[in-house]
Amino acid sequence: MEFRVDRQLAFLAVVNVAVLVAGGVLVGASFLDIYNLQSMAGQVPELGLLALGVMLAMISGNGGIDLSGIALANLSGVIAYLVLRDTVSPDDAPLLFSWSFAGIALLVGLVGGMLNGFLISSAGLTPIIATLGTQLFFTGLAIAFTNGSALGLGFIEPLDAFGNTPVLGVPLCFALFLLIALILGGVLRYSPFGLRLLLLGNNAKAARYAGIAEKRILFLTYTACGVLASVAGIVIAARTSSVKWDYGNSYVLIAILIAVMAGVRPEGGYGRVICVVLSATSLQILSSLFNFMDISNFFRDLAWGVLLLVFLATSGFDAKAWFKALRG
Amino acid sequence: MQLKHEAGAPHPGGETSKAAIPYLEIRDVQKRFGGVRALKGVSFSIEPGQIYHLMGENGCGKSTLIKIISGAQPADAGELLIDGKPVGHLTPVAALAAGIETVYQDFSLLPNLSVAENVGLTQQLVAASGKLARRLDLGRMRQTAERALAAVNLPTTRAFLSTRTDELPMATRQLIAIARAIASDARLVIMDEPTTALTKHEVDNLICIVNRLRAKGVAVLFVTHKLDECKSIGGRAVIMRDGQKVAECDIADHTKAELGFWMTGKVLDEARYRSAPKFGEDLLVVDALSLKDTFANVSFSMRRGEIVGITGLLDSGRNELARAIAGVAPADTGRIRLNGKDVTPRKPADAIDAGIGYVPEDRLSEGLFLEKPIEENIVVPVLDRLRGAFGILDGRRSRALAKRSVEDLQVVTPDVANPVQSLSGGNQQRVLIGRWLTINPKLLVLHGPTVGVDVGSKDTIYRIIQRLADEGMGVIIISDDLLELLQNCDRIMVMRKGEVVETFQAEALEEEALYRALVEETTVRTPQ
Amino acid sequence: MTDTTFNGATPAGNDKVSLGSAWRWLLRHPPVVTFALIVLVCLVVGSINTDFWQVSNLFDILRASVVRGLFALGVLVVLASGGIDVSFTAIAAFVMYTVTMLVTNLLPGLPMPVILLVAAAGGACFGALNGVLVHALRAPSLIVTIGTQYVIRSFLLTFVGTALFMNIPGSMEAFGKLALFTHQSANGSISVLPAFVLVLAVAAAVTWWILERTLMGRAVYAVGGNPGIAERLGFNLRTVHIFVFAYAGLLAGIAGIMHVASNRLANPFDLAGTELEIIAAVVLGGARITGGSGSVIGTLLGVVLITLVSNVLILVGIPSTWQLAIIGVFIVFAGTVFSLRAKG
Amino acid sequence: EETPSIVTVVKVTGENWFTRMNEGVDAYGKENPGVATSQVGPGKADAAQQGRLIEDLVAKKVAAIAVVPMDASALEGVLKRAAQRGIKVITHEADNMKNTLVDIEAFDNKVFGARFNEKIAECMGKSGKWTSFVGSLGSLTHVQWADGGSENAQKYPEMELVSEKNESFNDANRAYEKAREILRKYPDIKGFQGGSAIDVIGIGRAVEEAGLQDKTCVFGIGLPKDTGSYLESGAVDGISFWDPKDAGYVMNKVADMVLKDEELKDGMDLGVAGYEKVTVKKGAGDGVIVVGQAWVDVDKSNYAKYPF
Ligand SMILES: Nc1ncnc2c1ncn2[C@@H]1O[C@H](COP(=O)(O)OP(=O)(O)OP(=O)(O)O)[C@@H](O)[C@H]1O
Ligand SMILES: Nc1ncnc2c1ncn2[C@@H]1O[C@H](COP(=O)(O)OP(=O)(O)OP(=O)(O)O)[C@@H](O)[C@H]1O
Ligand SMILES: [Mg+2]
Ligand SMILES: [Mg+2]
Repeated sequence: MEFRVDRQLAFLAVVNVAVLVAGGVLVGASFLDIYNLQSMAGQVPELGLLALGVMLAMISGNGGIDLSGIALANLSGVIAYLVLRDTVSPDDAPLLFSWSFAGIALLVGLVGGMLNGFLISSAGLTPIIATLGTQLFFTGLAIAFTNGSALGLGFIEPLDAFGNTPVLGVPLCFALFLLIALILGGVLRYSPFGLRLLLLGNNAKAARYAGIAEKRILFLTYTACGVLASVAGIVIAARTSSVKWDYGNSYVLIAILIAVMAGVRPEGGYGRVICVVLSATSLQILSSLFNFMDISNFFRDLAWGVLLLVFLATSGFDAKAWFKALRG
Repeated sequence: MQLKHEAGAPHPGGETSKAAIPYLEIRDVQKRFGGVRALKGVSFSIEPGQIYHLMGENGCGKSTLIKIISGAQPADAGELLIDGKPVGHLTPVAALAAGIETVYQDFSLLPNLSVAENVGLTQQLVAASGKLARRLDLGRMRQTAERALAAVNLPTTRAFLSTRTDELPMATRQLIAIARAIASDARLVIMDEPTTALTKHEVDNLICIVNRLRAKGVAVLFVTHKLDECKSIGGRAVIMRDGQKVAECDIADHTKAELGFWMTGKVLDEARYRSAPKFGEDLLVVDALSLKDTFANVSFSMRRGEIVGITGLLDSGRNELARAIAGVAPADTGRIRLNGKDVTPRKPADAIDAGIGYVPEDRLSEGLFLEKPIEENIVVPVLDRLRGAFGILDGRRSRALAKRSVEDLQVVTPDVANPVQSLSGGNQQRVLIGRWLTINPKLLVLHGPTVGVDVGSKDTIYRIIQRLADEGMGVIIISDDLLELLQNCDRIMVMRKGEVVETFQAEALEEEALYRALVEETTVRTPQ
Repeated sequence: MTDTTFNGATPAGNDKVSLGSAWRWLLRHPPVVTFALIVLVCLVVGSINTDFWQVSNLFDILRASVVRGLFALGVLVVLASGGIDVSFTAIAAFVMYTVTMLVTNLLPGLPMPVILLVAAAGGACFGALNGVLVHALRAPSLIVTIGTQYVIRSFLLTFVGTALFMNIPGSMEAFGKLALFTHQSANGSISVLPAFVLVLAVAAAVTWWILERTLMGRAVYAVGGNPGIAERLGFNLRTVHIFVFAYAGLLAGIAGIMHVASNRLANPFDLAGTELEIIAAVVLGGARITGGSGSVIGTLLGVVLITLVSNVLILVGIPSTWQLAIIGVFIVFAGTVFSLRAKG
Repeated sequence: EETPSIVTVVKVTGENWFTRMNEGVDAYGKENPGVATSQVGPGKADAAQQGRLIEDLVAKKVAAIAVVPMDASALEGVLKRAAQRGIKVITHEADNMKNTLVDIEAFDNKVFGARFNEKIAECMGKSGKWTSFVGSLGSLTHVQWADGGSENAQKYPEMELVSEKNESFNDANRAYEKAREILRKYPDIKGFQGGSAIDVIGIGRAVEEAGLQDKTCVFGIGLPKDTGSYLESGAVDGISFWDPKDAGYVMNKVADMVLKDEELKDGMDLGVAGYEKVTVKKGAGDGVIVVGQAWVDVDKSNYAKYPF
């Protein structure tokens, strides 16, 4: 089970480099300076984590998808802040505040993910319906708890450092994202759980017949999606110093875009973490490039849509066979 | 006996080609799926009012041929002529419009539509020549449905007409599919194994229907494995082997042995694989196992080293019984004891923990992870045992285990990292058996172990089964293939309507007797 | 013979009216669950605040159901065929903005029926594009329509315009104001039932007729039930795919015009983000997200339920901030009930 | 040396309000070749997208950023980093913002709110029920206007504030539905104070449909062209606004001054109507707040004079 470089991976790596080079040529050296690289890296985790969640859900098959990710991310931040607002003073004990913030947010993510997992694995809801319902529910709770307004955290040193400060040149939140990706990749590849999840997504019936505990795996998978969402929630809170119910309301779709671009199969059974990471970074670099070039944001969305359709069209496309045919 | 009739050679059984133009003529039709040449150039003609039996081993291309005739799949090469005129690319609607009606092997009923719609809709679709922007004539649809249902002795009440078909039992669905085929003015009715789900009585009724159709000048094309049934219906036999037509003859003129020879290219070796069984202590005790609406009060026991066969019609409960023993669809009541311990499984994992391996009926949809490596397909039940440091999978051990399994079962593959879909049917089946051998099972349940597997592979698989039994494993074989049961088992249980009605000692049992027990309405002998 | 087979035909076979069979009947008729929920909400709200039983309230719910209802009927047809569409709001926004702009700038006197026709045709074209893509790319329609949603909306905003459009054509404004029924309450305030609710009524009737009385309708359900078998039986999958998405697009185009006419302004940013709520309404009405089922009446009830929940909370003193959470709970509840149906 | 660039970041691209603001931004750039001015904004009113946009501007290292925040608190972090990178940060409509050098307010928001209320009070005869709308509770200025209004209303004991600060989420249709709910719950309501620029449009429509043009008093912020038909019918009685073009111009002017290290003095003249004599006071953070008197009142008689 050694590291494989497949077509998708090679392609995404090329795209990353190509966009970086294009940036260097079109914008100038400032696009490639360390500050911008760090700035772009810092922006990746929020979406990257949500996309990892979408990937897990998609891998599990049966139309798996998690529409509730960003809603749960926001809810985690909101609840963590509301709980701590009156109990821990961020000015007196910033470190305690930050850690408890993260802890509570993770707990909310865990519970939210377990709710999704329960609905899908035991109550037997289709993932779309379950996560659609919980998306509205989580968002609704966040609105209800905050009356719809943003809550400012103020400047909390450790949290802010986590969101924005590079350590050894790498933004902490990006490092965390990479660490999580690494662990997730390892779990998918080298653990019985991961292998079972991939097999389950490939053929649910065969998996059940082979003794794979379908319910348990689905439950754990969606729970993991919830936890990933709450980590995204922590990153968001750290980077914006605030929590709000509708932060990133366009993220649901972009996370799906990242996953599909990464070659995750929407029908289940296949997906690679490294591809999702590269897909997220290439999208971020492209997005930053557009911003540097003052290209309208509407146009950027247009590009995303076209990109998604193009990836769908070419994913079934077999380059090798094509070349073979070309050569005769 | 030597092979007399090569492909393309003039068929036996005398003259059939008359001066008249046949209704349907198939000329040199070819079809390939990836690397498989399913049809290698098949020609024959269908005359009005004639009955044909398309015969051949699993995978020889029968279903593919009828899919091409009915427009469900295009041929790669060759020609179809209807009334002497070439029809070019035949779509399902065009085939229906030309009077070709098909009863598919899987019935092809729309699960969420009503009985009336399933029976009466196609006629309207054909009348509109496939155009969908047409009004639906509800009255006519009902009339059509009522008439067709009455012809197959199904009720025509309003309640029944409006039932969804996925709420009906198998036999009823089969009859509905037949009703649909005869609902409109067909000129050729194709039936792909229409009797597997039917009782003797219903089969007799079907034969009446077929005779009526024939009298009206309608041609009927059966696809079937049941030689006795074919003989009792009569008509012409079209025999295929390995994608080619090898013979065509009047079915009455030839013995079963001859037909069998043409189908397999070998003298049918009916010799038993089973010899000198050595039974050990008691292994399995099934005690009053019941599942609502499917089977009731099934009890039997077997010993180590014993091979037990179970057979019955499609909804006799044999499939569900197998699934209950494997924990896939647990029974409501009753007990299963293995080595004296109660192991009644609630889910497949329970059965696996107890040492029961289950090779399911449909290897593609229930057994294999087609795009995944052979290795993963084999080691899946023992992943937990392959953990190394930090709970990480030990790749080397896993690979070694898969390789050993592949060698042991003679799976032909260069690398266990290849996806299992790169294997042929017989090899895929051996991978599945290999999967269960990794858990060192005490009991192996094989559900249709050689469906879609050719003769050579069958032989290998049978030898493996015998070896496993000799090593002290208990084996249960659930199968339609009576010969397979007779060749391999020590005992054969026949199920009807959810009950085990007879149990035979396989040794010296006649296939004829077994067949009669299978389709008989009532029990004549008491179980042994 | 007939008798024996018939016994086999009804496996459950117990005709006694028990709690179990009532439950089963309920599960087979999902709109009943929806209707029960509506009645429940009405009774609870009405008993807490008698103001609920006002004609004006009824009018408001009907008025607010129109655009949602039109969307939902389109979604129903797509869901019934086994697909899913999230691009209809983008189509509606595109059509409503472009048509309003074109009519104002080029043909200010265009009568309303022609405007509706143009909008319907435009929406149908976009929808057909969806259908072609879904069929050709053989990818899940959810993901395809996410793509087209992005393309359509951002094309609108990049190349057509972004500014709020206040001066809508006279014919549209007049149509929006046209009253079907006017009610004067005791305190003198007037409530109006706008005539455009008739558009929803007509659309519902037409959709019902297509689904229940044409071959296309049966084809939609057939494809939703099992596309492989439907194709084998002679139903043309491509025709069905293109039809369902085009029909959803057509209704979306009309819904866009209704939105403008009733709001008296065309805002290209409008309607975005409401698609999941609409899908939720259809699912609440008993359509399975996996296809092959769903009814017009159920869909309308689902729309009414969602509208009701978003309109009446203030009357019972629940802050409207709880609206979304409550809809979410309803969906999870309905989803659970319907998944029981699938199992039982 | 390159000309320093001042980038104005708005809440969302394409809305009439910010399109008008763009005119001011461009105008300043044209008049002052020494700086390059431009305006950007997210395609969707999403605080996350606005934050990302600014993030990239900081990486790009523009000279100055002038922001109209979607959600002030969500931008504190990124604007702090901008400052650390030596970028001058100017804000508008965010007087609680900490990480800004200068926040520009067209006027004192409390006073502005009180002015609305005064007009409503006069119109409704200083008695009866009234309510207020805000775009969202997160929009600081909207909340300040609503609060300014309610403080002013305390002068009139007969006036009763009901169901205050309804959120329209900057959506005319939401505002309409909220207004209908309120009309239903309080059929005798007389006054509406709008917060976001489209609130009066929605309220006006609800009032018109209920036939209550003459029985209600609707005042609020709004743009003349958008609100025209409702002013005409009397459903909306008056609107006030500050010209976003001037605000855009002033933001860039102040940014330019900061870049040139010029001092911002109390009472100075920024050369635009309404900002001739600005007040400079201390802000929430280290920066200052510059306040003008740039409001414009409009009613049925004079709305046609304004082309936007
Ligand atoms: N869709 C397909 N893709 C790839 N191979 C196929 C496909 N359909 C059939 N085949 C292959 O074509 C060959 C002929 O299959 P076919 O189904 O016609 O056999 P059959 O004679 O009907 O067998 P059975 O008695 O088992 O029904 C087999 O090798 C089968 O595996
Ligand atoms: N239903 C199917 N779908 C896809 N591929 C199939 C299918 N059936 C067979 N194949 C492919 O066709 C090839 C040949 O299959 P086939 O079953 O005819 O082999 P075979 O020569 O009969 O081998 P064996 O003796 O092992 O049964 C295999 O590579 C297999 O992957
Ligand atoms: Mg077959
Ligand atoms: Mg084979």
